[in-house]
Amino acid sequence: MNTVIIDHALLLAAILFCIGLLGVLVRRNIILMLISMEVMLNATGLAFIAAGSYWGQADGQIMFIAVVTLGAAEVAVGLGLTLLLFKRYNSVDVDNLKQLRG
Amino acid sequence: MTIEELIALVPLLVVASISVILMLVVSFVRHHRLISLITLAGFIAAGIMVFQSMGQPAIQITPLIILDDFSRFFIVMTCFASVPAVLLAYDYLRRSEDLKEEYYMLLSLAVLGAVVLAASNHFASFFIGVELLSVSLFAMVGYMVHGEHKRVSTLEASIKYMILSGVSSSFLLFGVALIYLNFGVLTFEGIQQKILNGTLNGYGMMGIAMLLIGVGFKLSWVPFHMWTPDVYEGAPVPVTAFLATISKVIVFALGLRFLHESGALGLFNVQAALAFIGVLSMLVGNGLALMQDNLKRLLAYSSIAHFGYLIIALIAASSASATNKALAMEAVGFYLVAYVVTTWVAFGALSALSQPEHGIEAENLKDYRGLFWQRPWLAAIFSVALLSLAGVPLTAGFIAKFYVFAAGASYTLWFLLGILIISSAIGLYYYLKVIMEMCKPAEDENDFQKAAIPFENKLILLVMTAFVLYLGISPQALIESLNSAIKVLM
Amino acid sequence: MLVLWLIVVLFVGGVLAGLAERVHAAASRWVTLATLVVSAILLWPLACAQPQAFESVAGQSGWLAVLQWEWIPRFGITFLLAVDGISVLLIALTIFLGFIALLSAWEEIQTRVGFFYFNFLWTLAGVVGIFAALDLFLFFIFWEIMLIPMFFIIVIWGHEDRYYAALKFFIYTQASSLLLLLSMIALVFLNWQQSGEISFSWFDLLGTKTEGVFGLLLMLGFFVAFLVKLPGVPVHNWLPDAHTQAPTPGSVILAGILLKTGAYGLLRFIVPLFPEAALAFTPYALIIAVVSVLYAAKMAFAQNDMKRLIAYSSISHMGFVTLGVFSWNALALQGTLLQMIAHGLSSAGLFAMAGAIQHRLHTRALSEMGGMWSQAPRMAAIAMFFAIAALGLPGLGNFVGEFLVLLGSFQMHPIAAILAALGMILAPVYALYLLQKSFLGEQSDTFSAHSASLFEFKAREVLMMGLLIFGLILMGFFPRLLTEYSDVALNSLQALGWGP
Amino acid sequence: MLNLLWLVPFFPFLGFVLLVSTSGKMPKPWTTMIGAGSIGLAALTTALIAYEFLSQDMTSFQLHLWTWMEAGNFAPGFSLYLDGLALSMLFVITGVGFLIHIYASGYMYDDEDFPRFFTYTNLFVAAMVMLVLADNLVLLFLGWEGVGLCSFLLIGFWYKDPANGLAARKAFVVTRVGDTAFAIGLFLLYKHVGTLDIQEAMIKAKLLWTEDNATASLICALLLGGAVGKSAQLPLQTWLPDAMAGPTPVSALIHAATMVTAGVYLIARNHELFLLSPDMMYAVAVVGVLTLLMSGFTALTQSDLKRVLAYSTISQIGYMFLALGVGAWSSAIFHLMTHAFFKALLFLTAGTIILSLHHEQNIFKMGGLVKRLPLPCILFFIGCLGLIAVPPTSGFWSKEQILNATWESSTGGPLIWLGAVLGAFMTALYTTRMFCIVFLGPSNGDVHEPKGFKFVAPLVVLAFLALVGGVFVETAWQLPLSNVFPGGHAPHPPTVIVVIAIATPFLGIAISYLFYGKRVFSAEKFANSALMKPLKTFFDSGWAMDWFYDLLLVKPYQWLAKINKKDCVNLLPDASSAAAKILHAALSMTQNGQLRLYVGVMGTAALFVIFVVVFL
Repeated sequence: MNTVIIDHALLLAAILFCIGLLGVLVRRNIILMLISMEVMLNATGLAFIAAGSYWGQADGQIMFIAVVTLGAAEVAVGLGLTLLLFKRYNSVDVDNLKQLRG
Repeated sequence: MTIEELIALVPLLVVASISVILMLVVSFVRHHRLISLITLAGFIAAGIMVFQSMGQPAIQITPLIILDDFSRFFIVMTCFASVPAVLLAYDYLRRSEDLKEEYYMLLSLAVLGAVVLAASNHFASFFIGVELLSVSLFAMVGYMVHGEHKRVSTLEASIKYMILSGVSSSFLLFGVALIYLNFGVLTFEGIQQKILNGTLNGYGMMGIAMLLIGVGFKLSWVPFHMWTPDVYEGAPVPVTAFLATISKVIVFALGLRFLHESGALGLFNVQAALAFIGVLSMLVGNGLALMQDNLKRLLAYSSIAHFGYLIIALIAASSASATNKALAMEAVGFYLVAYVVTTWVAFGALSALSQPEHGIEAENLKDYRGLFWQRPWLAAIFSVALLSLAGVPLTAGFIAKFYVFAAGASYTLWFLLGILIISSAIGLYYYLKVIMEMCKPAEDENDFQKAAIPFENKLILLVMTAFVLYLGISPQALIESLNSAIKVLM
Repeated sequence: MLVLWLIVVLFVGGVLAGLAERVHAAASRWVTLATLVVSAILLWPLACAQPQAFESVAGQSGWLAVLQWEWIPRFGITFLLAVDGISVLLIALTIFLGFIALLSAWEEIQTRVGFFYFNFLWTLAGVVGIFAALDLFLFFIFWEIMLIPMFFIIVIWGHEDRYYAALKFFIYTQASSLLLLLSMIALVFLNWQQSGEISFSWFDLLGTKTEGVFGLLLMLGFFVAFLVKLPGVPVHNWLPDAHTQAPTPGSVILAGILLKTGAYGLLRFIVPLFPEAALAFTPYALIIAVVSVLYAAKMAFAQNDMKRLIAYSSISHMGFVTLGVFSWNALALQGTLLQMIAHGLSSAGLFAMAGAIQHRLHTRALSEMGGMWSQAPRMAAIAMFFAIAALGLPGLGNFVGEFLVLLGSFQMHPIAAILAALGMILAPVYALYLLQKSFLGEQSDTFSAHSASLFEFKAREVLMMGLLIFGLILMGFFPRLLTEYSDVALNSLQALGWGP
Repeated sequence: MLNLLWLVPFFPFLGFVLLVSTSGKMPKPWTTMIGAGSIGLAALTTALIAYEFLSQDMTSFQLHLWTWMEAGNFAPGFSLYLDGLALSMLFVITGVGFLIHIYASGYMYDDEDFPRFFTYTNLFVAAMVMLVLADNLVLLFLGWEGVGLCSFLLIGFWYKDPANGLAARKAFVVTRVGDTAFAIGLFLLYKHVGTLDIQEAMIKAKLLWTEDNATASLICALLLGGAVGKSAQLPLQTWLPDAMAGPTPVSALIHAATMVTAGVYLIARNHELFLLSPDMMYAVAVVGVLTLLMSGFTALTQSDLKRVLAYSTISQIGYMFLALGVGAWSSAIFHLMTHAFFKALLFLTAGTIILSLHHEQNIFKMGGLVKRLPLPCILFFIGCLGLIAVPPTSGFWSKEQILNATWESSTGGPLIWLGAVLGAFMTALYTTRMFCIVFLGPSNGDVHEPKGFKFVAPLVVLAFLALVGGVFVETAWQLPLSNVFPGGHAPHPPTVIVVIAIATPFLGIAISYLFYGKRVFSAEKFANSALMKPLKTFFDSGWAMDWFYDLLLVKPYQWLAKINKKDCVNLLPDASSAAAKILHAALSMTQNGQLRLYVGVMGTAALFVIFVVVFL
């Protein structure tokens, strides 16, 4: 019974992870990319919680908190950069960023 | 936590406190030199403290932090290698218009992340360290976005780095989660026992794979290397240098510790994946660098290749024979040290010719035309760096390559060594191309080569060049300290 | 200790010569001259050493000036310098050609003089190091060290295609030397497994058992590196470019000395360290040798660029070295050594000649020369001499070398010797062609503008050429002056390989 | 006195060194003094040594100067070895050489490169003397190559004409082919007998091999290869006619009297080896007879005076080879000496004629010179008599011996003899033809006969030798040679054979005279007849050997050189650098700066790595 649940939880986490990755991949809007990234991070958080519950330990949840913190930090920096991006290009389209290449 | 543990932890605390102190100071007085001196003092103090404690028994401080000779070695290296980062940044910021002081906070946080990484043998500290380092770097890469002569590309580099790094962190974390699911422990050593017990299943394997992806991104192994050239090029020189040296080296050291302590290195599939990544890194890195005219990108590609070379030593570290294993680990250590000092020389020279006050960096090959005749010593020093990167004798890079050869040979990795030889030959082309450019007669007056080199920059160049040559001529001292550092892992 | 001083003097002299430019532009030359004189003086006691001064190292007799310092104990690497008769001769050749190259550089090098002589002396130091180093690691270090200054010499003072040539030169040699490094390390590890001691010393590695495919591969690593430097077909392509593009003193050093390091490597390492593998490989090595001799001779004939022609002739001549080494009997070995030295002198002379002509005509194209004899009979006679030396005329050094190699190799491998002897037919074809196109025939327009007095050799050049000519004639008639040195060393070396 | 043997090569060498070191700055008389004087001194020394040698009834004398090279057991010395054979050669070289030098000092006097000429010839004499005095084959090879070099230098003496350069190179390379065979022969000899010292090797060879040994035959064949190269015998004779591009004294000295006979000397010197191989003896005889026939036919068609003489030289050396092949060793050397006399005379006289006619060499533009150049005519006539072997000139004595020996020898026989007699007939034919065309008939053009001691004295001496030298050698010189060569009874073939041999030349003279002297028959008509014309062209081209070699060797080699001028091996580095550049171009397309591509690559790569780790 346990294993089935853990597999399901993991499957969900994996699906979320892939959705997030696809989001980063297909979106051009940097804000949506950041959101997709958050989805990926939260997928990992889900996986941690599932694993923690599987082992009956608190470690998984502690890690989840750390993950959430990271997400916040990244988004904080990310939004700051988004502002600058918008200031410079009057758009939040990351496809504007193609100066560095070769 | 005992008092001994606390004392042992002091260097880490010192590094951690730098950013706090800086914040406090800045709120009272914005004094660039003072700020930089505080940062410098903090790094040096922490470095000296750890250096003093080398050779003492290992101390496990909470499950998260371990201070053994291996971590001490890399902490010392981080602290001392951060000194030029401060000096270079001081020089660079002094000449640019942006806010200066906050940079040092970011830098000290990044160094803290690196120090934590070096001392981590638990996934939680691993994760915290990596992210501390990365998130600070996002901001550092995009630091110079203000001012009249700002570098427009910093923003682009920063965003690219942030997004890609975020994705890679997700992989890394998902991997950790899967590993945790498989084994139920988060310490490296705990995993080893589980693997030996045969509890490894598909989740664990997938976890290790995703961990490799995360680490591979930080080390810009091919095929996770895409960010490297863009970020190297876009970031200001001091940040690029930091990114190229400390952030990579520490992640590699941690990767070695993880792969070794967890026993994952012994898994055939992991070795196969590493070998595959190694071959790709060597060939693609050098292939991309081949006709590159932008020096920062060139160094980025070359670093990709160098971390590909290191994979050979990494795989060789899985050897069952203790002597060969020690050899391979020394090889890794030596290579990292050599790479750091050499890269500092290279970026020091790059910075010496840059003009941040105009938002210009000497990154184009043509900026170096005739440098030998305008500034012979600078050109000579830069050549030493390039030759060291190319692995020519009497430089640290040669001994490092020699070590990799030895490690590879001891583990009979002939195929990988063959690729190493081929890609080294390709690599020679672009290193020599730069040297040749410096030898060509100067066409017209080159402003880049006229400006005086600041004292800090000279200091970095001289000291690091001395190191490169010293390690190339007399490597025994470093070998011995490495030998004692890796004993704890055996 | 003397050898160490010799190397140190050259290194320090190089630095001083580099700095001397700041005092006076000409000062570098004189510092270089002084350095060479000092090193010649330092070499003197070695050259005069009596047999009783010979030491025996690890069962190998005939060694002089043995010096062994700890260096990197982690790998059993020591700073091991020792010379035997072979090394002394080659070091003497190096210093001698140093003088020659200095004379040829005297007027040709007018820009960045200090840096030139710095590179010049460092190359020589590296080469002396190669001939003296008996620790494989140290050998490798010197092996690489000499490349960099040579690279600079080509890049900075070379001719029109210098960048391409320099890159090719460096990449060829460096890539192959990585193979050498890998093989060295593998050999050391093999020895480590067998003896329990890790050591890079040549003496310690002699006893390593290197049978089987693995031994063959190790030997190939060494062989390829040396073959590239030698060079032998099919890895010779760097040489025509490098020689052609290098400035005259650069070509002189390249042809005269640098190629000899490859030959020395073949002599010192291949058969002694890998007797079985070398024996198994002999047929292929012989093919390479013969093809080098014939193919390069053919290529030489096809060239219009004077220096390229000479460069190919060098390849052809060095094919005899491969042939000699893989014959490994007393005759062939002695011949190999003599061939190395004689070729050093004759090719130095030819390149100095080509350089002198280019200096005057600003072209190396044979099609634009012709009939220079009437303008410059002295020059022509000297050119004639070297062309004749190159085609192996008896009475000159090259003949002794070639003849002994062929005679020796015929005892072991008659077919290969016969085929290589066909080189005797092809050599005059290109050598006389060279002569015909440059000095004989009708006078070309290119140099009718030059007055005879400007064209003819000056005293400095006559001195330079005279020294070389003297050396070649001396070798041709009294080769025993040299073989007396190398006898002991070659005999003990020969004992390490397979017997006849 | 004998210990001063080294002076013989030393004097010419000293002359060479003196002339080189002054690089032509000396006044001309001094140059003459040194150039010709050194040879004179050498000749004098030779005479003194010969006196002592003969008066003491020595068979051989060895002088060790120094050990040349040393490796293992191989230690050839720089040693001189004198015996009857060497002494005979020395006389020819220094004696005839001296006369030619005197002549040359007049002939070349007006040349701007007068000193250079003597530089080369002195070196030549030194090398030639070393060749004959060498006591080992390596030293012999030194002289052998040395004379080849000087031959090259002197053929191309007038370097401004590229044709001369070509002829010189041809001479060097073609003889070098033979030299290479020679060298390989040495290697083989050393491999089996372990020494290259001639006397020692001969003794060992006799102990080692019985008659008809294959190895011995092979060595002989290789030595023969060297000999045919140097002596311009089939199939390597093509260089000699072209070698006439050199100054005429050179043709006399090198390409008639001395160097080209080195091959004869080589075989004679190693006769003990050849005696072990009757097959090779036979081969030598066949080579000789074929060469003499071939060149006889060719000489008949030539129009250049010197080329006629060149082919006659080839033909006469063919006789010497024949003599060697049939074991008539002394006769071969005998003929070598007499040939040196009359051929040097012919060449030098031809030189005078050519000089008189302003360097005109075409015999058809001469004619009627008998009245205008009486003295040269007489001298040339004497030379022709010697060449035709009219009794009792010197040529008669030696040729008769050879023909007689051929008849009787086991390696000769009637067929070979017939060829030789036919050759004698041809010799008479073309010699008479040449003489008639040059001296008889209508005269055209004016002449300027060079006068003076230098032009006359050497010729007179040579004419004397050509006339009576044969008798002297036949009688007085048998002893020294018989010490060298195995003795045997003098050949006595049937009288009719002897008579035929003696009579044939007269028949030749008569026919030729009818054609060219009296012009009873028209030579032109005969030559232009449908049957003869292609044959004439064929003979004229030297039996198309040049064409054949050109097609077989020279053209392919040039073609090979031309198509591969850029060195096809270069493809290797070029292709790898191109591949690296393509790799770079392909890879840099991935670095297009698009963030989303980077993420995509990363995602795909992640899948791949996971696949490798988990499922592999």
